[in-house]
Amino acid sequence: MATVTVLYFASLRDASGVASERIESTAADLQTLYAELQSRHGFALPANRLRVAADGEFAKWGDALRDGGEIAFIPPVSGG
Amino acid sequence: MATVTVLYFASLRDASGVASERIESTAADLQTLYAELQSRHGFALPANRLRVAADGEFAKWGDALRDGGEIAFIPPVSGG
Amino acid sequence: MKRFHLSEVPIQIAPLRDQLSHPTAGAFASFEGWVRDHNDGRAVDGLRYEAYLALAEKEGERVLQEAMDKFAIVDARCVHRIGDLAIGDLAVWVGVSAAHRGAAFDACRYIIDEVKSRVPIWKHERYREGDPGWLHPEPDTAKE
Amino acid sequence: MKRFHLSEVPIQIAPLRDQLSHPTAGAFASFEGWVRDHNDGRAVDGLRYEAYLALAEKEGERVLQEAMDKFAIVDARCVHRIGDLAIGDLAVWVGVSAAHRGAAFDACRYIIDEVKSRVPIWKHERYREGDPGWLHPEPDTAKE
Repeated sequence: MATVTVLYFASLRDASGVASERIESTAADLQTLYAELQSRHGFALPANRLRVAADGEFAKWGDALRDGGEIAFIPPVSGG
Repeated sequence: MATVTVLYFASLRDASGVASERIESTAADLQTLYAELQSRHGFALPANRLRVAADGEFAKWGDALRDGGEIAFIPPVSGG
Repeated sequence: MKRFHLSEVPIQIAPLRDQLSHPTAGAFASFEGWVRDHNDGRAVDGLRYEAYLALAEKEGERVLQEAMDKFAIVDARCVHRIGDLAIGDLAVWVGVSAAHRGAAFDACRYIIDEVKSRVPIWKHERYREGDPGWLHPEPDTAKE
Repeated sequence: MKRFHLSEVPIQIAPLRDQLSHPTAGAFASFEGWVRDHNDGRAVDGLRYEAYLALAEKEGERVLQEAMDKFAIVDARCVHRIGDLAIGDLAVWVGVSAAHRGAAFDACRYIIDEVKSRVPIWKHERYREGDPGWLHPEPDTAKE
């Protein structure tokens, strides 16, 4: 069981209704965590269209959750 | 016999010592005119490194001299 | 030194450009992204950019450093607006100075391409008709 | 409308850029040629540009019109200085607006390449040591 802060941006924030939330999860990795949150919030974007970041740096979907860590799911970007 | 005004730019002006001059010439074409002037002024640039203009437009080396016309020999350009 | 910045206020071009001048720099290439009045055939009234600030600044800085390493340039800067923008506003500015123009153009193009494809910034468009929305382009449609 | 100009006074960039703004233009690419302090390994103190005015304006205008015809751009401008310039001075400015950035970059590059290779303008450099001279580059060395 890990407690993490999850940040939501753009359409993920609109769907979740919050900019961030604290989550307790037993997910083995970030991929599984996204699947849980996608199911809870009804995110339209599949994981393969996102990137994931942990503690302010890009991370791998197979990375484990760090207790107290900060996770961000990065939807396709549209700057410029 | 045609009377033309010849314009000199850049290194051709330095070599001729004038910005323009009126020339009477029996040259059959612009190529021959350049050969005459190159011989007179000691221009270092061969005709194949120049372009030629007549009356404010690019011309062909084989064009005849127009009496009263304005001829310019265009050394390799170096703007920008 | 920071070469990439996010700005909540209008971008001032002249001081950015002046930072790139150098006696050995003979060429300067720049790119500006302006807010258009249409996108994908829909009339746009205005838009908003949002960023994941901490990561956007790191990733933007990496893009600029890559450009410094890959191309024979003297220096480069990029500033991206966040917040609310109107039609015609400057959304992003890229400037590159170099001894020769080939490297300046290539690096400028590299920077805007990479910033648009990698830096976590999102555009929210308000349309003249219909609901506003976030743009999450497919990789092969992110061409403008 | 004239899109190419020769200028005997310092080029003012902001009004040129503003002429190119348009609600459909989302991309703007520009190029500036700055006077460098060296050329071909020689220290340069300053330089002078001279043009065959009548033909330079016609040929410059043709280059800009070609860019308008070849690329999907909204508008374009080019101004080239003539007269005496010091190190760091702006020698030439090119600006292009377009719906998308690819065309803006390509047209900007086309314009500066063609202006440098075709428009009758000549550069006279004063060196820190030795005699000043006109630059008459070989075709395959005219790359900067």
